[in-house]
Amino acid sequence: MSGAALLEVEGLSRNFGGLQVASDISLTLRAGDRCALIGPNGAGKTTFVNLVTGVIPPSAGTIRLAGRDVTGLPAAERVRLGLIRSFQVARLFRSMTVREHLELAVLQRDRRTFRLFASVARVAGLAGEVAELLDAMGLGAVASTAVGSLPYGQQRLLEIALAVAMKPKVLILDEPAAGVPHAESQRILDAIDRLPTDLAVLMIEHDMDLVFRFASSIVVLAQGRLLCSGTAAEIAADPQVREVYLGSRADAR
Amino acid sequence: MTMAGRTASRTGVAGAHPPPAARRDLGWIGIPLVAVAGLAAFWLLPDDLALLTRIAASALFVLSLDLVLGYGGIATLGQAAMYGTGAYAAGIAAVNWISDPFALLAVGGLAGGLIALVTGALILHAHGLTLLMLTIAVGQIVQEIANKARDWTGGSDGLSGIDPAPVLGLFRFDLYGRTAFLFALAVLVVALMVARRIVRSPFGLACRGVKEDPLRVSALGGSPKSYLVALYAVAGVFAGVAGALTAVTSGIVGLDSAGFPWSAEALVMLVLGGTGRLYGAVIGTAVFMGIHHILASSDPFHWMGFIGLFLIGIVLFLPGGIASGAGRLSALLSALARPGRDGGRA
Amino acid sequence: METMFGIAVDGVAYGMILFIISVGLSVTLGLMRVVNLAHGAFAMVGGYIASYAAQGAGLPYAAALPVAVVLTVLATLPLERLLYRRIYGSANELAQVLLTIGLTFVIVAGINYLFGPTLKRIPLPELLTGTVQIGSKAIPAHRAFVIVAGGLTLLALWWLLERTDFGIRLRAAVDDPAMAAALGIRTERLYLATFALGSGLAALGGVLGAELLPLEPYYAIRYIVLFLAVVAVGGAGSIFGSAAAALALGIVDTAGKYLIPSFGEFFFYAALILILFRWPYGFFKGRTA
Amino acid sequence: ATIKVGVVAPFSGPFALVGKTFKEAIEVYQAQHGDKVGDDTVVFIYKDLDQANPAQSKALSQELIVKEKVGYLAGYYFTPDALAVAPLIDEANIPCVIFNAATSAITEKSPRYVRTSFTLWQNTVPLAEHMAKQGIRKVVSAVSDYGPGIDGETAFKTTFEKNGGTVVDTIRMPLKSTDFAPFMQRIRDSGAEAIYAFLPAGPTTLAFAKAFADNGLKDAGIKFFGPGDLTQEPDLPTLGDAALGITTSFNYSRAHDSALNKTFLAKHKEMFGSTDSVTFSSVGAYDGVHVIYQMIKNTGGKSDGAKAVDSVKGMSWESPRGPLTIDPQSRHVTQTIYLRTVEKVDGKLENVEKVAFEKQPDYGYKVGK
Amino acid sequence: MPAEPAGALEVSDLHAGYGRTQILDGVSFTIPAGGRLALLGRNGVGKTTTLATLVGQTTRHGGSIRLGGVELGGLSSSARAAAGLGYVPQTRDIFKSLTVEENLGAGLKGRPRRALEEAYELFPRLGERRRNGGGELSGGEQQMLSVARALLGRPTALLLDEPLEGLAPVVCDTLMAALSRLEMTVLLVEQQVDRALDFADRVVFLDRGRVVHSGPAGTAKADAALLERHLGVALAK
Ligand SMILES: Nc1ncnc2c1ncn2[C@@H]1O[C@H](COP(=O)(O)OP(=O)(O)OP(=O)(O)O)[C@@H](O)[C@H]1O
Ligand SMILES: Nc1ncnc2c1ncn2[C@@H]1O[C@H](COP(=O)(O)OP(=O)(O)OP(=O)(O)O)[C@@H](O)[C@H]1O
Ligand SMILES: CC(C)C[C@H](N)C(=O)O
Ligand SMILES: [Mg+2]
Ligand SMILES: [Mg+2]
Repeated sequence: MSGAALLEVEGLSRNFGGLQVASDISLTLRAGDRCALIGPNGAGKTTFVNLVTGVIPPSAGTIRLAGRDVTGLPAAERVRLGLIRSFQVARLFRSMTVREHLELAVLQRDRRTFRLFASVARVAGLAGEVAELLDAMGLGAVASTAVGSLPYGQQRLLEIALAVAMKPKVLILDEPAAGVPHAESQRILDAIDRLPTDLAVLMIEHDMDLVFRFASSIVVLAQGRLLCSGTAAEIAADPQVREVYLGSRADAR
Repeated sequence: MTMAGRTASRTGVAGAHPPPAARRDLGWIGIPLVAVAGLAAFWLLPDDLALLTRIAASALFVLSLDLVLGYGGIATLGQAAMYGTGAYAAGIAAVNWISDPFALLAVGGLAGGLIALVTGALILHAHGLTLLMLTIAVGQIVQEIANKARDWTGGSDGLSGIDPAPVLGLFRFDLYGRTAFLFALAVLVVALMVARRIVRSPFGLACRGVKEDPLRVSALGGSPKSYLVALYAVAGVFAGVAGALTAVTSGIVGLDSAGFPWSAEALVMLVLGGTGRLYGAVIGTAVFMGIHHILASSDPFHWMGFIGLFLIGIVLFLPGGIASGAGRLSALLSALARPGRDGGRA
Repeated sequence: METMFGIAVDGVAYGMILFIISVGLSVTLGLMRVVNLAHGAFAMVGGYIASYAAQGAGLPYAAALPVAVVLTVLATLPLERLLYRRIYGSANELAQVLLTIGLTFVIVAGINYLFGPTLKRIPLPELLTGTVQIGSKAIPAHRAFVIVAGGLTLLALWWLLERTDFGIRLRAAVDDPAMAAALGIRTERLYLATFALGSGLAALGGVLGAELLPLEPYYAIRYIVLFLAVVAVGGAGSIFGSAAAALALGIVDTAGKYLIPSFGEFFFYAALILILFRWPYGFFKGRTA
Repeated sequence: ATIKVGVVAPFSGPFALVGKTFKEAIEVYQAQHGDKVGDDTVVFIYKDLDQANPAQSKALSQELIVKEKVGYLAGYYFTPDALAVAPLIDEANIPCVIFNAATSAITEKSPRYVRTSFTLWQNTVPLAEHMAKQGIRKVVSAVSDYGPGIDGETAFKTTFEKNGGTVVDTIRMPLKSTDFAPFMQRIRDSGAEAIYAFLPAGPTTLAFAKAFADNGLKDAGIKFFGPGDLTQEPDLPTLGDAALGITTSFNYSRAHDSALNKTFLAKHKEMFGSTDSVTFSSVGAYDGVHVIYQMIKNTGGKSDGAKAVDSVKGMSWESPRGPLTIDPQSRHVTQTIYLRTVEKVDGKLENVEKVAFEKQPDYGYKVGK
Repeated sequence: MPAEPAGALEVSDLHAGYGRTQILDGVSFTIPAGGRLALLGRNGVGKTTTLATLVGQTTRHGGSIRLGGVELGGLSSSARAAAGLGYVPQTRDIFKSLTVEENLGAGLKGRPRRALEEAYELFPRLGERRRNGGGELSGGEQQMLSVARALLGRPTALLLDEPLEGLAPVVCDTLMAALSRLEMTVLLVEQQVDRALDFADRVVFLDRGRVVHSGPAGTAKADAALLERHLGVALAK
């Protein structure tokens, strides 16, 4: 792990009522990292993402993005600084087309959304960039389809495309392949592979197959705490991880 | 071994060609159509210009509501606060200082936009019923202010004595309402053009995003509330101009112009016409006020029952509003031919 | 001190009446997700039936009240089958608004046609006409009666929705009707029952509140904003929320009238804005009880 | 030829009762006097204006003039609706006979207005003088917080204090109030001997009168005065015993004891089955039609508004409510104002006339706002 | 749980879809009482549609569904549930505004409240979160809740649509073991093909709304070519 530290999480904690869903989690992602976050159901993975991205406030801990403390910043502000996530269940604007999604993402990134009287069609440079993104994700054919009527797999691809369009520094993917046809989950991995190498990616997945193919390092979360971390092989061999998470699938692969 | 991919298709037919999303808002042809229809009405119904003028001005008001509701998803029953503010501002300006109709519209628009900006910033964090109630409350307060400020507004007696100068210094507002109607129609057409421009702008796109999923917009780095406040203010300008237009063409402003019933009526007209289309506002207003007028003059006592039946009928047979009529009609016909389904999912 | 006491007593009395009329709306809006703007119309129908039963048919108050509730329920049930059933679900909010406004217009016109535009009343029995002394304040016996009736309604509803299987099944059916049906819950009957509950409560409120909100054809439209305010402040679907909201608004309104009568309207709506600012989802965030 | 009269009034909605009384009174008048004046047939066209909405009022009136070609406008329940037509009637030179709208200033806005109803000043001034004469010294005024209410308050305060009384508190109540208990407490606390109350006829008067009785003010001996809107006849059965003893001043009571009134009521009963709806707005319209008939007669059916209005200035006649004169200056009707108390007559509540103040003009003309 | 073996499920010539679109094109299969059938196929071939048709959530154009000899075709969704069908939908369909306990309560079908303990025994995680709102649960917890809710109603025939999605591997073990202990008719749709085939005694492959193969699960598991043909994946072990 050589790149610059992009995301530094330190002592992150949070509880819901009596339940400690995150306790004292520390984690560093460096440029070029491909990290997987796994753990039992209800371990707090999604919550961790929500904390880091600022959807819910932590009760303790700090979050630094490229060296800057963002703990108190609102979610949208973090996004502008390059901390981007995808959602566990695709969260898209159902009646808008694929192209409109990407246009919005790019316009938003460039802070050009408060132009009231310009036509979207004539914003300089927009059409070209959107076309590139469509191409890269293989979504060109469905560019003017309303997202609500897209097959689920393509919706997931669009999720990723949106994240990419934002030019992230740190990209967090929450079960990106959940509900995606098998053939297309490879497409998602491909898309991730093509991302610039200087950005850090954190992926949450229960599909061990995908995890092992993607991750250079794995972090295991259980009951809101970091259980252990290591390479894929180390994790697969860890008896504790076998017990709380992998079960009979420990020997998978 | 490789594990079988866990997969799930929730929607959509993989491989099949899905239909391209229909652009629902006003195409370029819509605006000339409104203009032509307006001129045709001018020609064909020369005795009904008073009504037609009211329809044009009200359509502008309903259009402002479509901007917030149809494009921003802001459910409001207080849009008349902006309309009334615009009307009173223009009225007060006309009685005291200026008489040029265009200047009066500008005053009204400015006032409507300002009040929307201020109140919008205050209430737009809320959603659903809460927001609805807040908009009602704002409307009631504005109306109450108008009632209290009798020296300026005439209170419940109304603000009368608005006598605007001839349009462009040439066309007097006459008894027959010709100038008034053409003036109102022109303002409506221009407003439609501006509105169409706005909903197709980057800003309009962002607002549609907020309407569908504000959280997703903030995940893209946008601030949903600031879009909504801006949209609310823009719509406030439209509503203010509509109020000023009514003040200019009718020469009087009453407390009703800021009242809850007027807000509610606008909502009814918009839903009737169809939301999120711009032209739905025009159609809904024309149909509702037209039908109201016909029913009320043929039976001034019981028209309410008939208009009620009409509204119920629309919901049952044209759910989506009149503007969705053509599409709905064919769907309805095919539904009639469809075999019955068993079981639940309604 | 004296004033404070007066505000409290009058406010509570007014609030309880608001509660009785509004809680039915909270039930339909919160539990069935139907923006039933015809709620006021149902209350009015109940009131008119009671008025007719008492004055036209000469029934005593104690009989006219249940008769009105039952008849209103019977009269509105067909509407559930014919109209409301088609527009359940929060995707249909605007259609609901349009449909229930249309329905309100029809009912208003119908009542106007049948009973004319004059005020109607429901004569009170001897027992409810005097005053009851509370400390130094006398409150009308009828109000005391309404307060008691409101309290009982509150408890009964809480028990029904929170403590019985009916409550759980109902809320499940609202949340996801198809899944509820797949679990064996008979959703259509549940909706019918809840709708009946809502309009029964409306009628009850219409009758009990008739002294304060007098019956006339426009009743249906005149007071709906007030009812909506109570539901919004209480949190739709929340029984205790409605009660708390009705009392709070009742007291606020009363205080405004005592202290600064000529700004009463301001005071009420300004307070409403402040409350909703502090509790954007109402006192009891969309939960029952 | 046919002469059309356009009547703009609420025929539906919360004030539908007003439209109903207008229409019934017009029909009674036509049944009694025929629908012909000379060779001309008089036809009434009704336009519904369900709530105060001046812009709509103007549009409807304009339509009546332009499309229906009416020779006369009439009706108008609300002040702003009446005010809205001033520019129209001037431009079209058409008379406008107001059947109700009660703000004094209206007739100042156009020389073509004639009013056959009343104003708040007209009702209040004699009442205030009477109260002062009765030796009442401390009074609270409680009015609905809108134009007419404030007119009433001003008229009362000015007159009553001029006559040596004190108004200890002036309460302006939100127009939409339904719960009046708090105001009652305030009135009680003020230590007043009597109240002057004005609320527009309608649902809130019921709650007000009830609150007055229920909160023990009646039993405490506080006297209740006000203009007669509060005890309009159609509401009396609903007000019930709470209304007993309320003293009001008004230009008409259904119980008015005169031959003309009896024939009017008889005809009404014959045509509509009952006289339950007959009230002040009935005679406002009835006498308004009379004035219109006179104008048609005087102008020989020619359409000339200014002339028609001139021709009825100073006109006097006997109406079911008593003797009337159109004041040449204000074009408002000078009439007898009666002091009435609600009493049971043959088991039915009526406003029973006690005192008559004759020849009362509109004291508000060119006075207050 | 001594389930009454009245649960033979016979499906014949089922045609169904959404509105006018037809998805199922003559699906037939039979599961004897207490039998276990795996229904497999690629994405979008109509597995979910089959289950949804059995519980009455789609438009049925033709064919019959018999449970224990009783025809279900004309019945409403709730009547089918009363007749003994239990359903775990792919989308979980948790009642978000109800607590965990209330969600389970909605599935009780009139059984006494203490039966809830059965669910907490199977998934202790749910017991810990019993007072939480359904919408607050994590993805996997929702899946557990959905399964437990269906089991509480003691169906004679249980329809499971991808019950393992989103569950940690170790929880998958628990669940499959628990299902194996049940004595009821089970129709299982699952993408973890190896687990599904281990569990089932027979398998049916679906393609574009038709049954393209049916046979014993054990044989299918061993037949790599068959799996490759119908699922596009190889199940190497
Ligand atoms: N708003 C909330 N209120 C109370 N508890 C919550 C809330 N949100 C999450 N939880 C609880 O916190 C725990 C962690 O949830 P989280 O969604 O982070 O799990 P996860 O690791 O993503 O699990 P899965 O793999 O099942 O998706 C769960 O037990 C959940 O019930
Ligand atoms: N509500 C719906 N309306 C219209 N078509 C639908 C609907 N739901 C599913 N479909 C279509 O029906 C077909 C069969 O879908 P189904 O969900 O039954 O597939 P599946 O075999 O369960 O797939 P998966 O493995 O992804 O769950 C697909 O082409 C799908 O797009
Ligand atoms: C007292 C009322 C009859 C007055 C009437 N509403 C008006 O505005 O003039
Ligand atoms: Mg998760
Ligand atoms: Mg499926």
